[in-house]
Amino acid sequence: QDATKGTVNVVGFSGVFADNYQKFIIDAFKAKYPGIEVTYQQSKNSAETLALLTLQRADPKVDVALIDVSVAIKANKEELFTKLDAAKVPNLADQPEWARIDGDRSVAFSQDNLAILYNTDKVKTPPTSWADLVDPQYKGKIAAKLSDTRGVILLPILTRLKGGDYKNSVDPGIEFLKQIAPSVSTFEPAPDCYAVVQSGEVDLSICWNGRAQYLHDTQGGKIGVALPKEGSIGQTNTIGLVEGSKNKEAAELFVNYALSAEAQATFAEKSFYGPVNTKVSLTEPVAARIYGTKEAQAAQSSLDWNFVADKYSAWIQRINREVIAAN
Amino acid sequence: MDAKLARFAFALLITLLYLFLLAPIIVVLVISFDTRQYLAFPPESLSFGSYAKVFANVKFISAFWRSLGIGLFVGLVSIFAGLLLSLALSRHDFRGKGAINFLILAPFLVPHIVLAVGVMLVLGPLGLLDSYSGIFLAHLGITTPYTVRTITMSLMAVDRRIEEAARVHGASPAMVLWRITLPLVRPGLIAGAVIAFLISFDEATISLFIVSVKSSTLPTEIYHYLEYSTDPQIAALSVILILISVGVVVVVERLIGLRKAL
Amino acid sequence: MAAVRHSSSDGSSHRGMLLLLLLPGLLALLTTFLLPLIWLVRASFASSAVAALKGGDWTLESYRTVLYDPFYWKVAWNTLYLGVNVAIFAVALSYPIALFLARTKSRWRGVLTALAVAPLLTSSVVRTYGWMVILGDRGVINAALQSSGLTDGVIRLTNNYFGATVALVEILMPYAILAMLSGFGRLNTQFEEAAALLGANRFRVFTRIILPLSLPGVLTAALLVFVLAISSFVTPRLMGGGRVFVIGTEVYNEATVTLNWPLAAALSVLLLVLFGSVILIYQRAMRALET
Amino acid sequence: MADHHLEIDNLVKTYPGALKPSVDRVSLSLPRGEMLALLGPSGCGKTTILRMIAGLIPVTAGEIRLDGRGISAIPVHKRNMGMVFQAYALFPHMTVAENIGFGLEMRGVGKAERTERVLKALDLVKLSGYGERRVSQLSGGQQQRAAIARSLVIEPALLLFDEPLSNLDAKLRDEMRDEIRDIQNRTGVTSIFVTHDQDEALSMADRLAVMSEGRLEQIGTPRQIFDRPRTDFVASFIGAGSFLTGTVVAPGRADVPGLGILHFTGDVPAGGKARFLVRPHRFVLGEGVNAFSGVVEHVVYRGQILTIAVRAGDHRLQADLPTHAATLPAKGDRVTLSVAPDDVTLVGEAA
Amino acid sequence: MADHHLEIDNLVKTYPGALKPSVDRVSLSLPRGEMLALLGPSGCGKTTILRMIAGLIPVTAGEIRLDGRGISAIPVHKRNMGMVFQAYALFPHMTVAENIGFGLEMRGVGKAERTERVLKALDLVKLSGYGERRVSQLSGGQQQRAAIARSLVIEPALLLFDEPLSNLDAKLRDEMRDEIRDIQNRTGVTSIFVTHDQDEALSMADRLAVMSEGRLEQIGTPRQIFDRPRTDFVASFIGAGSFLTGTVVAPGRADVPGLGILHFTGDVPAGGKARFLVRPHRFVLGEGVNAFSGVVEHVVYRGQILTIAVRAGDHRLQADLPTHAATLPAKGDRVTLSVAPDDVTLVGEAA
Ligand SMILES: Nc1ncnc2c1ncn2[C@@H]1O[C@H](COP(=O)(O)OP(=O)(O)OP(=O)(O)O)[C@@H](O)[C@H]1O
Ligand SMILES: Nc1ncnc2c1ncn2[C@@H]1O[C@H](COP(=O)(O)OP(=O)(O)OP(=O)(O)O)[C@@H](O)[C@H]1O
Ligand SMILES: NCCCCNCCCN
Ligand SMILES: [Mg+2]
Ligand SMILES: [Mg+2]
Repeated sequence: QDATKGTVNVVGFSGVFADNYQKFIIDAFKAKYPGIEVTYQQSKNSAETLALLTLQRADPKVDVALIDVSVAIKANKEELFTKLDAAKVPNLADQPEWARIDGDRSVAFSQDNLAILYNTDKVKTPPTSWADLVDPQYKGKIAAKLSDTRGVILLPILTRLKGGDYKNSVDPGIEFLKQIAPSVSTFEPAPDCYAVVQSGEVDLSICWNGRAQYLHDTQGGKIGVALPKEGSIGQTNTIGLVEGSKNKEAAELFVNYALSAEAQATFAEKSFYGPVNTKVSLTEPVAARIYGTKEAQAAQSSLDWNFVADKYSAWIQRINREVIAAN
Repeated sequence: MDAKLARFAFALLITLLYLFLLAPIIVVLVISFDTRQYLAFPPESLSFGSYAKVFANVKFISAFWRSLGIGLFVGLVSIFAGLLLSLALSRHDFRGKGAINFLILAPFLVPHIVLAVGVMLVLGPLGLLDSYSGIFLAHLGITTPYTVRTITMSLMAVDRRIEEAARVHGASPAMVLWRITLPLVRPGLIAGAVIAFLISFDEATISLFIVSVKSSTLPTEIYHYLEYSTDPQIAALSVILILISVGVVVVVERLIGLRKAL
Repeated sequence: MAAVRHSSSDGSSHRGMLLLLLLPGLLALLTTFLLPLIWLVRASFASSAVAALKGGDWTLESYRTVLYDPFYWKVAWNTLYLGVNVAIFAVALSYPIALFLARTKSRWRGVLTALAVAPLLTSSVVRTYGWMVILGDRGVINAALQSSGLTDGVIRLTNNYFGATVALVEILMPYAILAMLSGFGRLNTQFEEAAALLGANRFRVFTRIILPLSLPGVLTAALLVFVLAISSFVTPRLMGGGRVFVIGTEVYNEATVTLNWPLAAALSVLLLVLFGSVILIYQRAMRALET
Repeated sequence: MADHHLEIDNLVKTYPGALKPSVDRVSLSLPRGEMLALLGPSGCGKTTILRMIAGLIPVTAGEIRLDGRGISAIPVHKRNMGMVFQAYALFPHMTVAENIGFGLEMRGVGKAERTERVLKALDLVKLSGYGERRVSQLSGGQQQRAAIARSLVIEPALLLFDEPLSNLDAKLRDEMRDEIRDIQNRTGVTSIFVTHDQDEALSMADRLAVMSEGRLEQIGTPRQIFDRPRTDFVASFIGAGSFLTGTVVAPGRADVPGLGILHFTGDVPAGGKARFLVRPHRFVLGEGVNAFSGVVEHVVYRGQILTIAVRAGDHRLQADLPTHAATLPAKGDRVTLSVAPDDVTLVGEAA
Repeated sequence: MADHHLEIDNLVKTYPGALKPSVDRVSLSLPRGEMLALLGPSGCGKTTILRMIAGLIPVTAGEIRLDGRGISAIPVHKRNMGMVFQAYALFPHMTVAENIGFGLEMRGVGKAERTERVLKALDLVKLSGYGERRVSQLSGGQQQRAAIARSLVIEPALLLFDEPLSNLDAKLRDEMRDEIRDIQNRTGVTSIFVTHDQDEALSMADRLAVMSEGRLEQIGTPRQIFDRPRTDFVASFIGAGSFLTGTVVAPGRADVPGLGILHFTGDVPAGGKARFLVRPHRFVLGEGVNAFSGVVEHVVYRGQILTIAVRAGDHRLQADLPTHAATLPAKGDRVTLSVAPDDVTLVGEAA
């Protein structure tokens, strides 16, 4: 089998991500390997991707999946992804340890940081700290979707802020959230955490950096992004080679490219997703837009995703019950 | 005097209630002419820009055609299955009729979100998620009860003696169906098809569970669009769809009357 | 009347014919309604999402979760409470409209009927956005109140239980109106005239004649609205600002966020049980009304 | 029952948007205790008059007086009228007793007295023991009696019936007629009975008011209406008969062209034209004062009577003959029909 | 028309699930060209018989023969029957001509011949020029004629009518009777006419078959049925009358307890009990052979006749008196009624 020929079917995130991924990763890959066709199928969300992979397990039609780390870990429990062979995917060597999940079944390739968005018309002094969320001037003017990955990432951040360790207990984080809760206008910002800032419905919103930066650039700067000085944690996207892929060789080439410093650097510059590959070095302006100030960059941390995946549902339940329902 | 006052008060009450009922639609209508990129009231300045954007939105347009196609096909098949069922139920006596009647009524009562989970679980292993056949099947299940109802109503309105007259005067059973029964229940068939179409065309809940990018319908496309943005485009699209639906409803009302249809 | 009951006499072909008539429709209902329900129940006994799809490894875990977790009791209670509130208000607000439509001889009756059900044809998601614009902190009502000087601060009308209730009431009113219109069969102006002749003034005609005679329609409408309200999820989620926890939102969350399909299925079954009991009560009530 | 009577004075009703009045200057008056039948073809305005009396629709012009007092300003629920509707309009959600007691309840009559009066009313209409039944558990005839009881129990100033018998079958209708007449006799309540059935009107009412296209054609006792119809319309609407037009040649004698001399009783000056009516029953077979012979063209056997049509001269005479006569004519027979001058009805002078 | 006649032999119909038969061993036969009226109260099985003849429902037992050949195995659409339904059952989505042509079309008759025969049928029922109308544009009477034409055009073996007149008003009903009889006479088609109206049956049919509870009570000419009813049921179903039961004391003389001696014509041996019927019309006012005097209890004026009820001894006699008599009795009057022995109907011997 000629590895440089064939088709790679990729399933991944939709929307702007898909546009950028097509443009900056897939097209570049195809320029390198003209013999390989790459199709990109958009999926509504990672849960749906997981459902798709589960249903196709006997006869996979998908070769490569881009998927949230927490969902990836679920998928790995069902052995939906295959362990990558370091010989076939040499760029694995450049990934940090935390990024090589479940024995290289899933590998992190980018991170989208949680940030505080603000409406530039109404907020003249941007917040600088997660603690600003309890500032009384924002009472009733915050949008915070907490009952998903956002909450799951915010909990360790706030726990650390209070001097705790999420692996011991997230109680400090929960307590912090309880302080923020009365200021929250909506826990279900509609349509999403960006638009409510854009429209001025709220002043602040806890949201993802990448898309906010993109909206800041394209929508007249109404949305400002504050990356708190205490640092953030990225919502981690992983890539995985589907177990039983019928185009394994070509797919391995694609995964290898996706993990390359070149690919990740380009994607970081164009879409402000934090790169994972240790060889990538970002220019200062790009780094600032992904991680914030130098101080924030230094404070940036990552999670033990296997641990978090295990707690995922429980944490969301705690947020729902102790923070939202009690509010 | 007293009676006049009472009548005025009642008219006022009805007006207010209508206002309440139509409030969100009125708001959507007004907003559809706004020029800002988000939904707010009142509009800053008015234009038809959003309508132009809707017609230029490739996703909406292609989802529209897809929904139209699925809706038409669902309507067609649904009246076919509905007609046969109605004929069996209204023209024959047999054991298990009660059970079948219940089975037809039941989908009215089961919440779509519950059905959606089940449909997803059934279609998944069959490889029918995110496929036309999948949506078609799912929609067929929720529309057939409606078509059975409208067609049964029409059938019941047909005087059995007219069919008997045809038989006595020499028409075989097939001829009676073709020449007498079908023409007479035509309003019910059309109404059934229209209702099935509208339901399919509007259905979001179940579709959201089984549809993805490939087979997205207009309602799921709207839902996903709304996940990331709310701008006057969505208001404009809604207004367009309301106009289409109202047009269709007027046709149904003309044909058989709404009350019987729903 | 008797003639209607005469069934086909052509004996031999009868059975085959019947089968032919029944088959396509039943097949459709089987695959798209009955099977999904059975699968749903099956999934509620599965140990994981994958098991829900593949089968095997049955457990009562999901039911244990639902039954032993006070949170779900709270959710069930919230759901009932929302359903009852929405049913009461939707029916109360729809009743005058339905009565008006049932009795008016106006030329506009057709148009007014169409207007009353037109909202039915508008995506409830879009209508929910309409309500957000109306009830929002900077929405129509708050703006009007403030500019008229009645209030100076923002009145929180949405992102809470109130907002969810208002939007659901409006969204379900067309169903209530339709159900009442078809349930008002016994209303007949002759009864009202007879009552007036016997000395009943307008008020008494209403309370003693119109109201009792329209009760079956009201009950049907209440049932329908209740059933639709307790299974709704988009509106409570969006209008409730995430604060309204009902079975519908939980099913959606478990099915699409945490991917706990067995739990989603178990919650759905709980909803079905709730449904079944309400429908039983309704049937009792109708029977009581009829005799 | 209260002591009063009803006067209707130049009553007019033009429905909104209608081109011509549905009731056109109708005047009549009812002595207390009388039962009047309002008779006429469909659409002639009978129901409209009844509804104006009841107050269900406003009058366009004219006046309705009860005991000399105008009642136009009194709203329906204070008029104290009893009305029996065509489909009875019994309240389906109440028992028979509740239906009957409704009017009393509205008048604030206490429970004890109400129960007593309802029982008496049930007794009056022979429904004792049916009080606790649901309306749907009554037969058509019983429903009617319940409707009458409901109207009577309030001791109405007037009892109005709008074709209460028209949806009963023939047998029950006959029984109900007697029953209504009987109840009306016993209670003495002044009543107006609307019908388009002449047989019903003739057999039930003290007087008949015959209407046509909104106008009152004639009012009188059944015999007056039947034997002395004042117009062609009344003559032909009430019963069949043969119309003859002739020139009066001498007092009590007219020359009917194409038939011969007709002897009649009545004052029409000689030289005038007059219109006559002979009821089929008034003809007898055989010679007599007015004897006309001709060929039997048509024979219909109807059990008690044989209806024949005889071509006599230019006329076709219709006669009802009792079937117990020794020999009955058959089609094609030549027969002679005669009619006594007293049995020739003078309908009016012809133009 | 084809040359045939109909025989019904011990016909039984028990509906599935029914406890007793709706039609119980009915036998009768029709000579060709005859019009038979099937008469009886509601639910007696008239329609059921008609539907079995048409083949719309299977027979439970017994046989139906046409020209001597059993037809039970022939399906409806091949039986070649004409049927006129109660509400006509015209096809509402077709024109009058299409309705009439339907049977021919089903028989594969070509378009040209069909058009011609439809035109002839339209002519026959006096609807020429109405062919292109929609059914809804016809009056009730015209609809009926169209329905008859639709049945006649296929030259049916039998023409069946199921109460076609029962939802017309009195005036139209009379006209339609004549019309149907006329068309039947002209075409000579053997017909069965179902009705529960005795007047209709008596005036239209050649013979009457009176049914009760699924059984055939009596079959005969109108006069036979009216004047010689074989059972109480027939006697009371067809026309009113006073029943008298007495012991025959001598030939032609019976002693009716509580009344006196009744003279009659008929052979009943002395000592036997017999049951008699006197039709109201047969009584005359005044002395005669059978004279009974009593007090008038009830008077109903009906235009041509006055119906009175007279209490004579233990009996209540009902009499119809012509209203042209010089003086008419009033309630409370003492009168003498008499009836000729010939007019006393012997219904049967009593138990
Ligand atoms: N509400 C109305 N609006 C307009 N015209 C009406 C109304 N009610 C009755 N009419 C007209 O008034 C005329 C008299 O009607 P009415 O009902 O009094 O007749 P009727 O004598 O009772 O007839 P029927 O025997 O059919 O009941 C008719 O021409 C009818 O069409
Ligand atoms: N399809 C049926 N199933 C069961 N019983 C029936 C059916 N049709 C008629 N019957 C019963 O058979 C009996 C005779 O009915 P049928 O219709 O022949 O009466 P009918 O003499 O035509 O009465 P009507 O004058 O009311 O039309 C009735 O008791 C009726 O209830
Ligand atoms: N179009 C935006 C895609 C964002 C990708 N981030 C993944 C988040 C899913 N939970
Ligand atoms: Mg009337
Ligand atoms: Mg019948």
